[in-house]
Amino acid sequence: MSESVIASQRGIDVAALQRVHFDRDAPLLEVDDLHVEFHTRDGTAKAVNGVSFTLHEGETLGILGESGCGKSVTAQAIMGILDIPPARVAGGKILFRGVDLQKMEEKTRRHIRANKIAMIFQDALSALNPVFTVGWQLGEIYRKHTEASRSQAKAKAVELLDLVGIPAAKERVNSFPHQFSGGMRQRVMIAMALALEPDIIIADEPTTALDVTVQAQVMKLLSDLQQDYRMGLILITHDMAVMADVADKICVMYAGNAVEQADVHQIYSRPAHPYSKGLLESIPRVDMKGQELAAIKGLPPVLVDPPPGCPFHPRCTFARERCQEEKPELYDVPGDRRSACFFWEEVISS
Amino acid sequence: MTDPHSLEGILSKGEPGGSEPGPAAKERSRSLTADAIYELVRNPVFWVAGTLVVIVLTMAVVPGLWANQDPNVSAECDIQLAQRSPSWDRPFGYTTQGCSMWGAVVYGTRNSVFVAIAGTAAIAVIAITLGVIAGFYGRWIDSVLSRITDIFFGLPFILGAIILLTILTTRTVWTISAVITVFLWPQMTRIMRGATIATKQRDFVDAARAVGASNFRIIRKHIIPNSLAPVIVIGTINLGQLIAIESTLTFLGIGFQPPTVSWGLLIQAGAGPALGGTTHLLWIPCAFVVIATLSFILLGDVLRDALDPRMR
Amino acid sequence: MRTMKPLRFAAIGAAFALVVAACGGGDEGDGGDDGADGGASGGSYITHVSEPEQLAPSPMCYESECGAIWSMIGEPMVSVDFESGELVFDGLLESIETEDNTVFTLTIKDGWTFHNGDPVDADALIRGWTWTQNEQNAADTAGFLGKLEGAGEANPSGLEKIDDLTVEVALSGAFVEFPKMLSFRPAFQPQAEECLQDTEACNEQPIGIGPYMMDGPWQHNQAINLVRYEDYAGEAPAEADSIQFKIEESLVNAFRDFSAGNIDLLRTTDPTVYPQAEGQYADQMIQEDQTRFTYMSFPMFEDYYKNPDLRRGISLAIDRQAIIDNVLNGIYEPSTDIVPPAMPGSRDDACEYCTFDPEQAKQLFEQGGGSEGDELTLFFNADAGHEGWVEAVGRQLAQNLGITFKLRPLPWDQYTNFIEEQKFTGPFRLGWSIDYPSPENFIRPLVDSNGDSNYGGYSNEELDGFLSQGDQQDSTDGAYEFYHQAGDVALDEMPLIPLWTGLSTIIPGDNVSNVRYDPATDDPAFGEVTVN
Amino acid sequence: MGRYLIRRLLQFIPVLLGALFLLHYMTVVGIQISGDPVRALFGDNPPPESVLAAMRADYGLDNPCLDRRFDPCVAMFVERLGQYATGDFGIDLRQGRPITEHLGERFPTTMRLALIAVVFETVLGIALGVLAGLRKDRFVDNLVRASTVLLIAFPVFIIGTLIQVYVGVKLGNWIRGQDSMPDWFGQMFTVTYSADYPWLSLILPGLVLGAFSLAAIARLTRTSVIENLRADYVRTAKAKGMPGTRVVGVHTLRNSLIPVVTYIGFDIGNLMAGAVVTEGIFGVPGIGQFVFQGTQNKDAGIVVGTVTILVLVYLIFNLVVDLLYAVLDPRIRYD
Repeated sequence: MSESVIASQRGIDVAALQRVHFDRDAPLLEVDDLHVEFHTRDGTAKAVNGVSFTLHEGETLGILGESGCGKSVTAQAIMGILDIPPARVAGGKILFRGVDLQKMEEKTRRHIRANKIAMIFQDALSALNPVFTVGWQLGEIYRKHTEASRSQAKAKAVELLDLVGIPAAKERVNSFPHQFSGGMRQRVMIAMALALEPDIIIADEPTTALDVTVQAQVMKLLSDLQQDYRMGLILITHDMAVMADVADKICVMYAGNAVEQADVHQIYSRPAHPYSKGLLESIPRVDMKGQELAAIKGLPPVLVDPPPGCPFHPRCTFARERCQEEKPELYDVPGDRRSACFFWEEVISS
Repeated sequence: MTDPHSLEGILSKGEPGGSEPGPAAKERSRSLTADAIYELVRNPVFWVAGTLVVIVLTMAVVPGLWANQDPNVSAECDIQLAQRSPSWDRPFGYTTQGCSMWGAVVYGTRNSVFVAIAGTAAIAVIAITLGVIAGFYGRWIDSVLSRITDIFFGLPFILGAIILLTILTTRTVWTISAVITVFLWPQMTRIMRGATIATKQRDFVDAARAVGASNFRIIRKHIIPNSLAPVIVIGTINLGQLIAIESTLTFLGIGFQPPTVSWGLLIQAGAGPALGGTTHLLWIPCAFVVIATLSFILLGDVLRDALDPRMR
Repeated sequence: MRTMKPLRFAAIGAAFALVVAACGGGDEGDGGDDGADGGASGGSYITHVSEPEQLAPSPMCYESECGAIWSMIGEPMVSVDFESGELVFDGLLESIETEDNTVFTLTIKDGWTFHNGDPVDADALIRGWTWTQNEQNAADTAGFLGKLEGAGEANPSGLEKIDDLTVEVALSGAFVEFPKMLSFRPAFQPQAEECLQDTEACNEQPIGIGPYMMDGPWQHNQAINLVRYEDYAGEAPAEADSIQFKIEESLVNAFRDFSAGNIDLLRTTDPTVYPQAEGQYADQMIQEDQTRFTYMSFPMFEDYYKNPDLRRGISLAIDRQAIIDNVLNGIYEPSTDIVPPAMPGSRDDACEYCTFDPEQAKQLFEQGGGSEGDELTLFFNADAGHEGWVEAVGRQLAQNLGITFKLRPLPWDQYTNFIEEQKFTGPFRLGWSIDYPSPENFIRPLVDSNGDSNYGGYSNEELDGFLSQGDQQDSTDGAYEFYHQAGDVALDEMPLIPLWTGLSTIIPGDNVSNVRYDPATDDPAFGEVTVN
Repeated sequence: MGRYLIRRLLQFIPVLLGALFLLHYMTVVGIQISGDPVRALFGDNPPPESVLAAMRADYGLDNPCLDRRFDPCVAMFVERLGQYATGDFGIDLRQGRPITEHLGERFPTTMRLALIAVVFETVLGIALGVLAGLRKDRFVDNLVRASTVLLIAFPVFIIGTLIQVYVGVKLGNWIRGQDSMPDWFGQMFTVTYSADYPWLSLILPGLVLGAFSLAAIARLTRTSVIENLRADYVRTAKAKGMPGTRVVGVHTLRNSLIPVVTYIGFDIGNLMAGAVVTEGIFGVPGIGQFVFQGTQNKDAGIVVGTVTILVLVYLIFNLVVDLLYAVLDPRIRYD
């Protein structure tokens, strides 16, 4: 149980957010040098190791990486829902409209969630509480963040379900999560995130568990709504294809580090980091039919005990001696992009 | 989940899903067994409980190692010393029959522990057999076996045991173990069935089937080894509980009978005098039952913690 | 679990019957007058019973709990002085006359009434006895009228009404102790017509003739309340205005309730709490020899036990006093006779082989065919608190004779089955308690060739002869002479080992006095108790 | 829900019949092996055979199948079922009163005892479990875990006997000896049941009876809370900005209590078994003691009748619990 949760206050404090002075001109979200550590029996794992990025209104930021690379931990750190302990934000800033969320009181920050930043989880079946109806779970947001009554909350829930395209919303509002299909459930999750019309939605692998056709529908719904509400969207996924469709800019993460940040077109056409390159090459392509797929060899490192130097070097085809001794910083690469590789030029040109 | 130690709930819920915490990668790199051993050797409770279990077991097998006065030999007892309180040269005092209390509890270990081991073993064999058959073959076999399990589950243990044990004229370790088995097999069978169903759905079973392995081979090579962990854990805890159950039955007068030496009999004999003030007749055998039960339960508990990564 | 069970239930199991007789000669005086002329001291007190099996009709009562109730709501025909062994006509009967000890003429005192107002006359007596002995009624005490001529039939020929207050009773053979037998209350009560017409209703609220009557129906598992019967015509004392018999689940409970002041008179102290009781109430406790004893019988149908020397050896190997002191809380006395010391006609030193002499024991044991390493199995009925001492006996046999032993506790129903089918393969425990105050009552049933309770299968013509000669004497003293000779044969041959006799453990509370142990009922004399 | 209900009821019937038959068979074999219970009632002085035969007929024990060892006596079973259906559970052999009448007298006492035990184990058990679960691996958690394991290792009869000796006698006598203490206070530490204090004198036995389940519930709640705290939907609730108390009190606890409620329901079986021991030790005139006395006295009427009713109660309770489970957990309901 997170200490913060226990320590937090009860009751509705709707006015809490009005007392915070948000800077309308500041970017929607700025993450600056974020460090998150996990304390485990085997030692301290650096799950997020100096990640920075900025998100503007109406923009979609994609965070790309294999499982265990720190994508979800970054998202949870932004939401402030990490399990503390074992997790701990070891450093860095998370600024929402110029306000440092870390310094905010928990009872205020609680209202940031859902009101300003909402999150969509990957497996809607387990992310929805199995013992309450979806209407109840949607309505709860209104009841606890506004002073809506039960019946008002329920009416709102029906509206929301309607909005995300669930047929017969009036009846379905009384159903339990397990009575929905996977796609419908994910729509419920999206509805939940949209409830209070937040400024930012963080979607953590929102379509991983779905069929390809449903995947497309859900992604379309998400990006349409984003356009309508002009929200910022952080899309976390390991799926390069989904990313290519939706994202404006991409942050590639590897072993807790941001290894490349760039515009979506740049990454897909000319990756500046061997890892991004590897990811791209492992996508099967029709025009390369008959050739062997280039999988990245090896496994991601153990976070408690990362290799010295560049964390990617044991798997890297470009690795030299230097990579084993020195950890590359994020180098600015022409075209407003960054790469954490000593030999980024070589990578781009290869 | 009728049993506090039941792993049913834990097992039937599948793999931990959802989040991807940092250290996950590390866990993958170590096998479950190695991990469990690593966990165990670093747990002081394991060493304490393990040592006690070893002591209890040696008392059961070679009581002569621990005490030199065997209450089964009448010449070792002197009725004139009956109920004597603990003193310097006899720190555990004397029993109601004038035997050394220490000798009596040490020599009484065998019966209690034997019933526990025999009962647990029999329960395990039945549970593995029926649980695997029901879980693996499913369909009507499962339905029939499950209903039979339910029927036995429908008789509360003590009530059933009371009826059955009063029928039996002679109550030996064998008959008592048998009665315990008759009423306690359903719980572990259910667990085994659940574990089998969970294992059956795993990929390696499909793989084995795909390469043409026979059902028997799949059960032997895949299902049983992969479902055994809960049986080991619950078996260990059961050992402790059966010690408690044996002494309860004996205390109720439907377990062992004198002149057999057993903890339950010592407690039964001591309960009355203890009300009158001769308390060592009560608390010494009670302490033995509790310590033995506790050490098996604790051992099972740490085993479970070690074998079940989800509880870490 | 011992504490759960009313200890007294064991009495049924152990074939303990109760004899109920009013107090003997010396005690009848003042108390009796008080009861008769209403000079009672008044007040009320609470004592306890376990839930009885059944209360009425009284012939169904052959256990201690309903016996306690009948000791107050019933009336004995006659009673017996325990000192002299003589009949005392302080009960319902005016006189008993006989010439041949076969036909007896009974005369009832005039003026007696049942608690419902009906007169007690010859019809009532015949009605009661007929019911008792009628096989169809399955009365637990039917055996007491087994010697009646035509016993078992609906209308036995042995009962004849002479006039309103006179009955002639004919037995199938001479029996000098028959009048004493009449002191046993439940079997011989006259019965009200109302009771026999609806025995179920009567069971809920029995109709007696004694100094106390039921105060409302039997409150199952709670209480049985008695109140003094104002039209009582007898002499038995009834000091208190009312007595409540609180129904206790166990004797341990009763003791707890007594300690907490909820009970005024504790009838018996449970052995398990005895040490505590002794510490707290040593001064108050009334400890008198009880009219019962415990013995181990040999299976004479087993070859191994046929040699008397072996049996003598086994008896001599038991240190009775050590077991009493260390296992039985010291509330017993070693037996010196086959008849308990409180009984008329008992003797202090009749039993030669009841002492402890390990050397002679071993010698006789081996002389009788036993040898070291033999395995003896001791049988006893389980769950009646016998485990401890039987094991101690076994251990002493093992120590002193070099044998090994096994214990076979059996539930009572299996025990009776073993008894009937003679399945015992080793010594088995039994107890016997008084039905009526005659030594014959302890000898004939246990060791006569045809004894009802001669479960060992012992048979000795000489002994049988002494008994029947005794029966035919016309005086008590004359009869005792032969009964003693019969006892001597038994004590020499040792078909059973007399072990010990219990002591009563009555504890009167602070607010009652005048409490006395009555050997005839094996209970306090409830009517004499005065409330302070 | 409807289909679930019907399926559950259909499963209930064979289980019920099976359990009743098992019970019947055990008692029948008991009579076949150890002999006639009617005969045993009379001890040493058997009445004539004609009387015994009449009694056997009265109690339905005259069936010749009772003479054949291990004969299941199916006809007798069918006859018995018919009697059960009319509410006739037989009579005891000693007093000849209907078993139902006995139980009617004893039921309130056992009910009070069980109620005290259930309230005690539930309230304290859940509280301790939640506390330990929330403070996993902290001092409170370790304390709760250690003490519950210890409690589980204590058989009920040992706790009962020890408490009777040390609390009931030693402490209780001291308290009762204090003039300043009111009488009712001393009754809370009573050694045996007292009809004058039908609740107070059951507190100590009730605590003893509930001790094992208290430990079990605390551990079950703890495990369940820990498991649910890391469930995805708890994270969702946090992401929805729910206050911590609500995350724990509504989202976590509601789910965590499903197995606990189930356990408490099934625990009725434990309580009945435990009552045999507890009521025995503390002399509580309840149903448990009745069963045990019946066994000791070899009163087949009591044992068969009472245990049958208890098994019925237990099975019906299980059914209710299963249905309750469906109410609590919608995933089951709509399967």
